[in-house]
Amino acid sequence: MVNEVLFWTVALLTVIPSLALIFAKRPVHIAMSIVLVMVGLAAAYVGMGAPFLGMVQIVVYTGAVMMMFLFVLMLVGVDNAEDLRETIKGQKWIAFAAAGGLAILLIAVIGDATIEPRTGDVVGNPEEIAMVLFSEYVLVMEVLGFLLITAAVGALVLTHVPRLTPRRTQVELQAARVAAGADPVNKPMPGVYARHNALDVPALDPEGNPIEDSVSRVLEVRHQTQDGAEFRAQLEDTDNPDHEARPHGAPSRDSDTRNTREGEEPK
Amino acid sequence: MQSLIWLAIAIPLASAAFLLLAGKRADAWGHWVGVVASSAAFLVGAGALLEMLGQDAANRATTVTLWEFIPGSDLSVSAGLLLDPLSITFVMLITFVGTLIHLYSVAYMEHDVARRRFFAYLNLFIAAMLLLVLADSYLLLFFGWEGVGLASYLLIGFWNFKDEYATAANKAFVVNRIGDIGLIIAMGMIFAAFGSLDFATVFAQAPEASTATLTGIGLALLLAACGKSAQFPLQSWLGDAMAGPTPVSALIHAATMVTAGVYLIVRSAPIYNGAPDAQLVVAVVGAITLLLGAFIGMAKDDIKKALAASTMSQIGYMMLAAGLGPIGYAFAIFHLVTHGFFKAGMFLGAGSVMHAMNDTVNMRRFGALRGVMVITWVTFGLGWLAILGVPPFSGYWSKDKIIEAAFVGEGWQPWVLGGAALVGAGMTAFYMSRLFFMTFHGKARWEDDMHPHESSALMTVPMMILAVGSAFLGLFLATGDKFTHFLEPVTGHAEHHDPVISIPVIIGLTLALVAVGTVLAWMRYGRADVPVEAPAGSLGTITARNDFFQDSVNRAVFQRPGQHLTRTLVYADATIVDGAVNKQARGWARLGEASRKLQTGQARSYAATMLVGVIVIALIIVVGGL
Amino acid sequence: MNFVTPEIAWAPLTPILIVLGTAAVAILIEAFIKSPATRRTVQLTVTIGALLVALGFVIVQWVGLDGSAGDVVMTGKITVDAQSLAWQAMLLVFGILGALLFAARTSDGEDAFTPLGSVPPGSTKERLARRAGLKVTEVFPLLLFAVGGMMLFTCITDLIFLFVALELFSLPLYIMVALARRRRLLSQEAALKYFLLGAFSSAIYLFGAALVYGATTQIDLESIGIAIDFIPNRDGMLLAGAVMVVAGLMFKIGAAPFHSWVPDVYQGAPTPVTAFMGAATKAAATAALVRVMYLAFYPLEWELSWMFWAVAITSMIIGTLAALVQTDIKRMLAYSAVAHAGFILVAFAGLTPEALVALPFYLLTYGLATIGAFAIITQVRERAEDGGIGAEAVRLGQWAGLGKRSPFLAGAMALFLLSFAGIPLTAGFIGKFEVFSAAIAGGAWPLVLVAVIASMVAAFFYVRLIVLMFFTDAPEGADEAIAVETETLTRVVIGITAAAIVILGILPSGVLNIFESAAHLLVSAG
Amino acid sequence: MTAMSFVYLAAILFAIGAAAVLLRRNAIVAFMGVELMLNAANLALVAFAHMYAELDGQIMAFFVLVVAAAEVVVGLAIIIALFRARQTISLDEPAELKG
Repeated sequence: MVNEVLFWTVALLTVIPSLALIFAKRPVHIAMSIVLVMVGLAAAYVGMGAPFLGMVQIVVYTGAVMMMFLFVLMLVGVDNAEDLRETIKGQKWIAFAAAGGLAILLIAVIGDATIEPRTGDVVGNPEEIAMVLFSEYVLVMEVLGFLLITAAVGALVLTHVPRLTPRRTQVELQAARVAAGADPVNKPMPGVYARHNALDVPALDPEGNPIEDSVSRVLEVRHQTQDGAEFRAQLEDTDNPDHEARPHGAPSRDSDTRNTREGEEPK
Repeated sequence: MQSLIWLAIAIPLASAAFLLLAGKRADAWGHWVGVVASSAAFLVGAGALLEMLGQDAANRATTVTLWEFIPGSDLSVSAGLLLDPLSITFVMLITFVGTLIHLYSVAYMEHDVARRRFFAYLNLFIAAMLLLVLADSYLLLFFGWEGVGLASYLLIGFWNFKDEYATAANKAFVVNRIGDIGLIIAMGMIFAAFGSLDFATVFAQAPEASTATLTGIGLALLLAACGKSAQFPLQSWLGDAMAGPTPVSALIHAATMVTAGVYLIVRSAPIYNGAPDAQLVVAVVGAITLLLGAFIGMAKDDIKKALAASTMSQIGYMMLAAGLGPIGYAFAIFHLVTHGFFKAGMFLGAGSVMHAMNDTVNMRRFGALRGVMVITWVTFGLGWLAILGVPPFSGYWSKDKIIEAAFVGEGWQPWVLGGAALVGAGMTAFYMSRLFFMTFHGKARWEDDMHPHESSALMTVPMMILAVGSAFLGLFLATGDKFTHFLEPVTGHAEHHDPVISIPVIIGLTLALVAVGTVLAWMRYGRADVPVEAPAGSLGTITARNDFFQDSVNRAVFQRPGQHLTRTLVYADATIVDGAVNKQARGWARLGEASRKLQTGQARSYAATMLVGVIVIALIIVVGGL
Repeated sequence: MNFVTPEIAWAPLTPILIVLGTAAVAILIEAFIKSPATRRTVQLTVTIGALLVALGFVIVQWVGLDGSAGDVVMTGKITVDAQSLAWQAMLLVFGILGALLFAARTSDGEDAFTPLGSVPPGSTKERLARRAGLKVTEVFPLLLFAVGGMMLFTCITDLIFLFVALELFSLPLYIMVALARRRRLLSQEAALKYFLLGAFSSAIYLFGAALVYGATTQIDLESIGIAIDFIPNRDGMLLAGAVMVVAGLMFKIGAAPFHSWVPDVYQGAPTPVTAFMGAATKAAATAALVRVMYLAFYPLEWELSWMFWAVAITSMIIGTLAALVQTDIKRMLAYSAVAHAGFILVAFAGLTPEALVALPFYLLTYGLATIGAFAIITQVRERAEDGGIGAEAVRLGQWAGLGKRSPFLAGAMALFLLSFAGIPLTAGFIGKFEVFSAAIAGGAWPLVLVAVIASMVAAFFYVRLIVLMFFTDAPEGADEAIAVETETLTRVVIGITAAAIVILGILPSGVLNIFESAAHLLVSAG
Repeated sequence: MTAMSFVYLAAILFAIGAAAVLLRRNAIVAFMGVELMLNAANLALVAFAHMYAELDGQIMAFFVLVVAAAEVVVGLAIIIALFRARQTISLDEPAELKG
């Protein structure tokens, strides 16, 4: 099964995407490239008589491990393009030299090796693998179980945040609010009874006095509220529709028009 | 008693541990525990000696195996003690002088708040020193070797609240480490050559080993001996070590520890016997040091430093003797024993003087103490006569033999070595007399507030006992060559050789030189007025005063790299350790800084280091393997 | 093809199964016991209990060996021989001491681990979690997994199984490193570096294993050794593969140039984890390296000796020099660990039988001293602004005058430092002596010389700390700024390790005899 | 053409993965580099297995796959924890442990 087509396909499918690890800027792109690499490797496994391993590779690596990487990338929300300029002096040089040296060294020693391939067609299908796994390697399997427990516990210890304060019921929340002196009923919305129903205009109570609380505090802090008293005066002076004394910073007429509710005639 | 000799080590050790752990409760009486422990060790040793004397000369070596230390088929090391005439000599010297110094210290350290700790260290020292001399293998000897180093370090730096004292302690530490490297190298070579570190095994095989191997081992051992015994070129620490309390100087830096180097060489006699070149180097080092020490001694005004220089010089004599081979070994040890007595006595005398003079050490501030400190004067005087080599005092019997032995041989050697020993005797006479006269005779040059007085009985009695030893021990041991015969099973029997000059001539010359030296000293320092301020002095004096600029030389040659370390050790306080380490980086530390820079904190650089490492190693191996 | 039921001799695996099985059960405890305080008690009891029982079984097995070489649990996969039992016992001891340190709490009732590993350090949520008294008691099962993995690591004879066990003990360590209560940002940084470099080195190991497989068609160590013996000319692929496999193991030992993670991780990790990891990882990795070298690559001894020499010398030099200039005590000990990795590799010279005694002994002494020293570090604390107990005081200057304040801690620390330095009458000396004599027996003279000089230089920074503790007065206000803890569990650990260092230094023969009789690797084929 | 060519391919992929670890600041990308290295080893194992007509190489690759998956879980968890604390997954940024 090992033929040139397979090899070159796998080689291209693995080497090129894996270069993203060095040159790509966005972690998500890198993760997706590695997914490709894993698929390529799976193909190689299948091609070399390890179909079971190929499947496991797809399931575990592309399906679980790389997805977990992506998941964490999303979780930490740092998919910013990374600045690839090197900050440690000489590190880039050392890294390329070391990696190049490593590759050359390994290729040289592999080329130097005298290997006599054996003939025979051993295919690692699930059955065969299971036979070996649960006879010769059963102890390793058992130890793997402990390893997985450790990993799970470790992940929980480092990431799981339990509830630190007791959950409060609605009743408790309401009681607390009243105890803090809040109004038991809803506050009037801004603009109620006022000449304008804009968000920046305080509501007027039935007597026509402005209720300053009804405007969002944010606007108050920014000094973007309108003076309620002025609008009260307008209320009284309805005969004068073209009241020009608009306070500074108030929305223009055009915006008023847009903001008025349907069916209400703008003045 | 011989099988119980381990008690001599165990008792002081236990006492040291007890004193360190006992806490303040024991402050009032702890020092007596130390004294008792030391005396007990002496009694054990004396018992063993008596038992040994009752045995045949041939059967006097006993090995006491304590336990199997490092088991193994190829290399098994057992913790065993070797009791033979050589080691028992040391045991007696260490415990006897040690006990006297313990007694003396009770009074000398009376006002020190940490007296209990001081005695713990003294006991520790005694235990370690006994381990050193009783060990039956180089490994165990090494334990003792390190132990005395540690105790000495602790005791020199005992008053470590003064910076210079701590510096001195550290200097001793650094130089001793250099010596230790020598011992470790020697042990490695011995192990490689003989497959064992036991004295018995090694010495049995030594005659068959090649001369080159033995020479290598011998030189490495000499390096070790030089470090411990303050021999050229590692002598610089001894003078500074005088910063420690005076009893320490008497015990460690005169009588016992500094002679460990001589012990090591005599103990290793079978190795040196097969390595004439190494022997010659030992003798030459000894000759150089004896002259160097004497020269330094002539210029020092600090009484303790002058005595230290003298110690260095006297150990030079012992090394010279040890380097002469079988004819010299016994004399080296003989001189070591007599020197132990008279030098310890003089140090204690110096301590007594310092005690009287408010811890002044400058001899130009002494003078005319004979009148006020009669006992000190007499005891010191006996020591002085002994070191001069005036018959019939101890030093004469031992030193004269060394000078005679130095003149034995062929070619240039007897003339050079013997000449050095002879000249050294004259110089010794000069500087020791100078010291003696400046201190006890002439006019009083005390500062106004001085009221010298004789020390208490606790201090004078040990001095008196040592003075008796200085006077008569040599005569006693030399009569009928008792001591030499006693040591013969260890040092081997030496054929009698005639020196190149006849013996009476040598004796005559020696005594004449001694007389000249003494008279010169009397003229300059006894009869004449001694200026309170040191005169500028000739180039020679300045050189000698500065210990031959040994420190500068050391610094330039091999201490420079270690210097920063020393400094860091000394000023290891918060600010320095935290801040200035970076600034003061020199030598090693700069290399350390460089290696620190590799650790950038960047995981990617780390990965690069690893990968490059793998590639380079693989490349070398693959290319080399093809 | 019919399925053949595998023949497995389970009995020799009992200790490992106990440890790993208890770890799995302990995970269930996490799920079922809600109260953190109860959970801590239960987990601690279960962990220590399991480790003790396992240790008991190891001893029973040892006695049961009665001079025989051991059992092949599964041909080509696992052999439990005397050598691996010795290592297993050592790892269990380290595990027990480690677990005690994991459970130790300051006088404020805080242990070394964060209350909640998933929330950002210093955040409101972290405060809430602390107030709620949460505890990451998962560290106990994680510790068990690590110990179990390491024990497996010492008896596996198969390159790929080794890889699985390597990950089994590494993953829990990566996680635990990230869980420090104080200075958690550093702790997370350390975890990330440890993980990334660890994964990187595993990949290198694995590719090496693949190359070795390609060159020999074998994957179990013994067959590899036999196959190499039959290869007339060593081809480059085999050598490169061997180098990569050995490099992967040396990474775990912490030898330069694969050491870069050591200082950062030792410093950043919670100190009890550092203590356990520093002792146990080195031991387990050394045990595996022994097996790989003695069983598989012994025919390549001459070729690979280059690597061992180069790495040993580099480690000793870098470790020693860098430790000289450190101001952080954990970092100083970390660099000293690198230097010790060098000493360990010295013993591999010549692959002598002596090394099989020297290495376990060296690792035992080194591990005990390491655990003790780091345990002491957990006891010297900064005082927080509110008067509570703060982070560990790790700047060297903060240790000035400790000898006066706490003679016990300072004395024990001095003992451990002297042992690291290899001063006679401490266990470290005997360890160094054994290692050096093994190397001399292997003919590696110059290597030993370098090692001796390195240990001389190294003595300086150890002594510097001793001088600082005993002979330097504490700076003004240090009494207020530094709190010295007296935690019982920690003191027990310090006491045990200190006693062991002294006993092993003076009477090492008992333990040496044990290792002596364990100095054979079971070879099933031969 | 034999399966040996796939071993060469594995070597190249391994080197590319290593380069990514050395070059990329984004921890997740560097981590993908490690994954590529592991997969390269797998490719080599399978190729050797094919040449030797054995199953062992495949089995090994299978184990590596599982181990790698477990490793990914822990690695990503560490990265997430770090991200929560620092709002970055740059490998260069946390570099307080050094020297």
